[in-house]
Amino acid sequence: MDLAHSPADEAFRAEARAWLHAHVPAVPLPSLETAEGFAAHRAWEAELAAGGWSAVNWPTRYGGRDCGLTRWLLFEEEYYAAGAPGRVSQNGVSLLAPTLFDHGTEEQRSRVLPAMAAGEVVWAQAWSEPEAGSDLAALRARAVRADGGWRLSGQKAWSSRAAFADRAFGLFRSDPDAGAPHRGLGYFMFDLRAPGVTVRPVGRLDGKPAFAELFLDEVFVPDEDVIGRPGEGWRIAMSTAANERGLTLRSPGRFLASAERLHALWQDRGSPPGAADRVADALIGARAYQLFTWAAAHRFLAGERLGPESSLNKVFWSEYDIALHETALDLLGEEGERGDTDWAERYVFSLAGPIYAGANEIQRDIVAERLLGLPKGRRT
Amino acid sequence: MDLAHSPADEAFRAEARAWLHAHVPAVPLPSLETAEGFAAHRAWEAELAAGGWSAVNWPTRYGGRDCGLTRWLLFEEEYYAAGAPGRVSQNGVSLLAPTLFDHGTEEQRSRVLPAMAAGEVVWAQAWSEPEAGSDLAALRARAVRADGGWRLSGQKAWSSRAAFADRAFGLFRSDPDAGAPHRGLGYFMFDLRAPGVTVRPVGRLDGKPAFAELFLDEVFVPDEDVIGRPGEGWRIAMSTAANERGLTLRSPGRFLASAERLHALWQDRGSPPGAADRVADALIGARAYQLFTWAAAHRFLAGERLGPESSLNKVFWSEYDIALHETALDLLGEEGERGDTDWAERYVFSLAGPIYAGANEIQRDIVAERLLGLPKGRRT
Amino acid sequence: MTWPQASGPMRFLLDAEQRAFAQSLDAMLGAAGTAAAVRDWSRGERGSGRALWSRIADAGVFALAVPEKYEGLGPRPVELAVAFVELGRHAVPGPLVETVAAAALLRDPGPAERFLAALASGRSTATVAREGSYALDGDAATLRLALAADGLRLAPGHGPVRPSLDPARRLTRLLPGGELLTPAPAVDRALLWARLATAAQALGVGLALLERTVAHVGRRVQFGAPIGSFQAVKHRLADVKIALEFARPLVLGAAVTMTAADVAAAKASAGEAAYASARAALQLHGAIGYTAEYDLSLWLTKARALRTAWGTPDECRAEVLRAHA
Amino acid sequence: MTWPQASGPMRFLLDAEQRAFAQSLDAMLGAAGTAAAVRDWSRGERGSGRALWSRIADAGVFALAVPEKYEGLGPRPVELAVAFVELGRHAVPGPLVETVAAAALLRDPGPAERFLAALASGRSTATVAREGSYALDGDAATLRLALAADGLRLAPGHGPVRPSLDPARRLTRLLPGGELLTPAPAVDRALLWARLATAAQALGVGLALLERTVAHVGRRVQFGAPIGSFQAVKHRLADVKIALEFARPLVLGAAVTMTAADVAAAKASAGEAAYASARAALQLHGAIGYTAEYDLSLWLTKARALRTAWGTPDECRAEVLRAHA
Repeated sequence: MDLAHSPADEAFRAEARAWLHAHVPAVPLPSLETAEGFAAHRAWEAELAAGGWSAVNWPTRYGGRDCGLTRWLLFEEEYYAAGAPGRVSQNGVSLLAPTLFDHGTEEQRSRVLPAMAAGEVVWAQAWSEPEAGSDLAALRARAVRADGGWRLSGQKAWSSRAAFADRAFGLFRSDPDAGAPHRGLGYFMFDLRAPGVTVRPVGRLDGKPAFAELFLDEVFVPDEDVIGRPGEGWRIAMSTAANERGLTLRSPGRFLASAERLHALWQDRGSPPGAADRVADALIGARAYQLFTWAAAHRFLAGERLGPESSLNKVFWSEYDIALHETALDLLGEEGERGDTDWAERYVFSLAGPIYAGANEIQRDIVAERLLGLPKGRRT
Repeated sequence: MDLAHSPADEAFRAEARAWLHAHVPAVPLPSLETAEGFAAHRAWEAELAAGGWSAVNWPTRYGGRDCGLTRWLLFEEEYYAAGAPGRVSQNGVSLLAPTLFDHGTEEQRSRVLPAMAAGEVVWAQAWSEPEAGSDLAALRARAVRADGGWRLSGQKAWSSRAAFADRAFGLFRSDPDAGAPHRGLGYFMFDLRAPGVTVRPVGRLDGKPAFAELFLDEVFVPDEDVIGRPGEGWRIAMSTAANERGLTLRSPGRFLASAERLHALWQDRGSPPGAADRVADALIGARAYQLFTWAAAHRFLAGERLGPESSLNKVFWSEYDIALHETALDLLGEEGERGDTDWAERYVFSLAGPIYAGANEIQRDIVAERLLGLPKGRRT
Repeated sequence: MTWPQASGPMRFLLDAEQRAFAQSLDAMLGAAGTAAAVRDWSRGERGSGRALWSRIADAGVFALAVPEKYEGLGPRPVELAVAFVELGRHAVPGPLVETVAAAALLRDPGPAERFLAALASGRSTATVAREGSYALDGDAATLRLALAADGLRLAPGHGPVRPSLDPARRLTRLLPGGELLTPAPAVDRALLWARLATAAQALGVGLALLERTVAHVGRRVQFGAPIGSFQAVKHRLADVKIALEFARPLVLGAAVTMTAADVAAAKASAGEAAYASARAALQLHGAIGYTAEYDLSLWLTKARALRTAWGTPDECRAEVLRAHA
Repeated sequence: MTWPQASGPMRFLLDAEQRAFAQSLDAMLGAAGTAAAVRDWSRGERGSGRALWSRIADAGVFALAVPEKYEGLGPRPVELAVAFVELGRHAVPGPLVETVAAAALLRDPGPAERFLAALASGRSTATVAREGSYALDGDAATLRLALAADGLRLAPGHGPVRPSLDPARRLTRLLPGGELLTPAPAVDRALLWARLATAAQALGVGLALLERTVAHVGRRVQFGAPIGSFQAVKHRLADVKIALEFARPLVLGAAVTMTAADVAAAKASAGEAAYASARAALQLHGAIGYTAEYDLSLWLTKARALRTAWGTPDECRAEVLRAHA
């Protein structure tokens, strides 16, 4: 084993750092969950893209640098260490793009990815429905065959970014007669401004419209916007979901930066010894997550498929993130009650972690049944 | 509401304190889980009894003071605050005696209780069996009708005190043909030295024989040692089990004294600020447990039946006790590894808390289903 | 076993009158439907909140913190704690605790004569800020009290309103200067009353969150069964129940003794239990619980704010240790 | 997505040789049936433990801590960590960590020439005590090293044996005086090696406890079903799994970097994870797990002891913060 990076990788890291140092806005952008902030974050995506940093691990022909997994991890460390803005393109870059790489056509990739990389088209996800939270097999929104495409109807919930985004992707029931409930689903991309789409922004706990409800009424989607074969949406989505929980949704760089911020806050507050254990645990946890991710990345590069172990990952980072931000609010004392600080924004964001991308209860079931081999049960 | 005690109650408390001050051994007795310690603790029971303090809440005719619940709570506070020895008669006093008060005959009470109060007969419990942990309905040891009594056969496990005690009490299947598995059980008292009884002491984690396995082979028990009607053992035991988890198994005095000891240890160690929160939580938890118990006691005195809420109690004190002793071992640092200290003894004892008297998993099921009204499920 | 009756005056149960008081508040607030008033208050619209305030005052809640000779019914901390549990259960907005703290501060004859009757009757509302602290709802209170270095002052106004994590709480700084009401206010007493009221309010918030979550998990079906039948869900809610039920006697006990240690213990314990209830409520509601428009959010955000208001858990723990030394 | 290959030398996987080393140790210790040796050792009977020690030494474990020029194979901390995970998984008794610490201390040419080859080959065993600390198994070690105020001394003997919470660990004080081996021993290096080895051993103990508990709950039936199918049981074991799987890369990473912060982080994390595994194992085994005669106890008690050995979690956290300042 050897944890040192090659001189070439370190040179890449230095290049990223220098670019970020020169370009990261001195004043934090407004929250990306507001119209103003969304626009500012979209402009930042364009700036990233102009520098070639918006999707570093993609092939160059789609706007990336083809830089490999190690350098992607290094870039992410530098990105968050620099205090750079949150990525409004996250849904597209982390969820849709991997799906297109694995299951899309070359035409789809060429059409969708460069615009995504440039921040010209921002994507929302449209997974959930009101009655189907972590239970994707219960989806009811439907796709009906039409001339040259499909017509989507139904309701989607908790669609993150949808309040301000351009397009969305999600599963719709394309064959209601399929044998099992998780069959007969298609994976569709659609325009949020198409006729028949109603977007109702929904405020999260602090009132900011971090997601939306989508009402679709016979929304036409051409065949070119179906990913894979209709009926295979479940299988395609599962590979995306594994991805979502796996390597690319939460890079270690985020938590290393968060732990540094917490440590600095603790020092600013006079290093109160009563919080020393929690601050140390934040530093230790970020390091653990970094090393865990490196190990997973190297297994992946060695050809292993990352399966249910992504559930370990999901539970760890989501609970870590909340604990870290709770510690910060506690350190802030009365100031921690304020709703208009970066700490408050990050705290509220962290609270969603154990709920979305497969609730942690489900992840623990997966760990127990698939990694530990415990007997399946009815959960009740 | 009024938390002040009456002058008469305070006089009772002062009397107890003075007696304990004069009589509690200056040097702690050896562990009651050893032969030597057991004998010393039995002698201490006799000394308590001579002073009239071994069962203060019992009627005077059985060796008590008929002092009422409030004074019992005060006595317990004084007892543990004085650092007095653990009660080797605990099984008898807390589990068997309440059963006899509720379900025994006057003959049984007159015969059993005074000897118990005097420490002349020390009782072991014989609830569990190897295949029936928290699931009493699965009991298999049996009682077969004989001339003038019953013959008990089978195996009992985790019989606390049995390595050195005189007699035991427990449930045996007296009617194997009863309709439901929790019917057809009888509640029996038997002699641990009777022909047919084999006692195999079992060491707990630190090797001390804190309990034993009992092998019974046609052990004769006369009718006078059956409590209630055979077949009603389950119902009788349930009322005892509620008692066990309820008011009298763990008096607040224990935890108030433990919290004081922990606080003193923390101060001895220079009041390390990193442990301040845990020490404060120990003090707060002991106070909470005291006030909770007072409230329960007053509801009881007002005529309420204490039902499933004893499950709240059981989970709270058992987890509290472990957390407190873990904090102590952590404060002791390297000294905390030693196996021959009072702290170590109490720590090992505390570890059994969440397991016995109905495992905490079962208690949480009870809280959820009976206090919160959540739907029953298959647990799996 | 037949336990004889308690032999002394130590009583640890609410009496019939106290229970009736809690029930009547509960009924009144339930009928009033507080959620709409909370949302109005969050937007700075005061009408519905003021109407609610009047009814709470009419029920005698603020009078409990005011001595009888100033047209109050108090001081009666036990009844006050009982009332604040109900105010928390119904998520009532406004500077409730601060009005109680003001009543505890204004005990010199002059200021007492001048202000207390109006506080007791609900005609005026108060906010209080320690030095360097925020004054809750300083834009809404009719009386703004500042604990300055030289005593208690009637602040001449307030600075800009800052949002709290709880949208129903509006944080302001009080402007310096203003009339000096008393050079030696009873800060310790005010802190005690404020902490007690906050602890009781937090307990009520935690109880409401648990009630709503129990109802939700009994209804919500996933994987073919109500999620309330899943053992992991049951155990999480059982733990919340345990935390709340052990915080409750601390709150009531502190109201009886009114010692600094008991009140601090009650605040730490109720604050943590309510926050644990909020975390469980959010997790078990899932995404719907994370939305501002669903009423659960009114309690979720309040649980976080009350955890630190008038003494963070660690400040309260330090007080317990100080009293114990 | 098609990720290209890693572009640099950073490698974070054990190579085939390292994996084979772990597997051969596992097979050897599994075949040896360590439980009987642990029980012998607890009673002060050394024969079976010494035989086990020889086989471990023959496999090269202690040589990993000894430089090649002194007939060792090291220093090779990664392989040492890999080995100590296996020693922990099999609950091997004796002053394993202390022998490694001794090898890290004895690096001056004189003492190194004199002692290291015997430590590497398993002909001698060592214990080490910091000032005021206990020396583990001082009654069994052939070499007793005392870190005294004036340097490293060869202690002339040991005081009475005190029991540990782990019956397989015997705590002794070293007698003062004895030959001065070196006035400036490499205490920091020794601490680093000892902490790393303890962290790895604790990780192994935690893994073994989890394995045994998973097997138990799959077999044990209560209320008509294996208790491993109860969701509360599943989730508790899932949490243990998560804690162990995030401690593992810290241990291996620390072995690569050998920085004070990484080693301290690994020790804190592995110690806590192993202890959480022990708590879950005890609870889910129920009463049988609480008995000394059931083999689970060999790991349960060791998890508690290793949590504090060579740095309590809080000492390790303090080291992390110190390094980070």
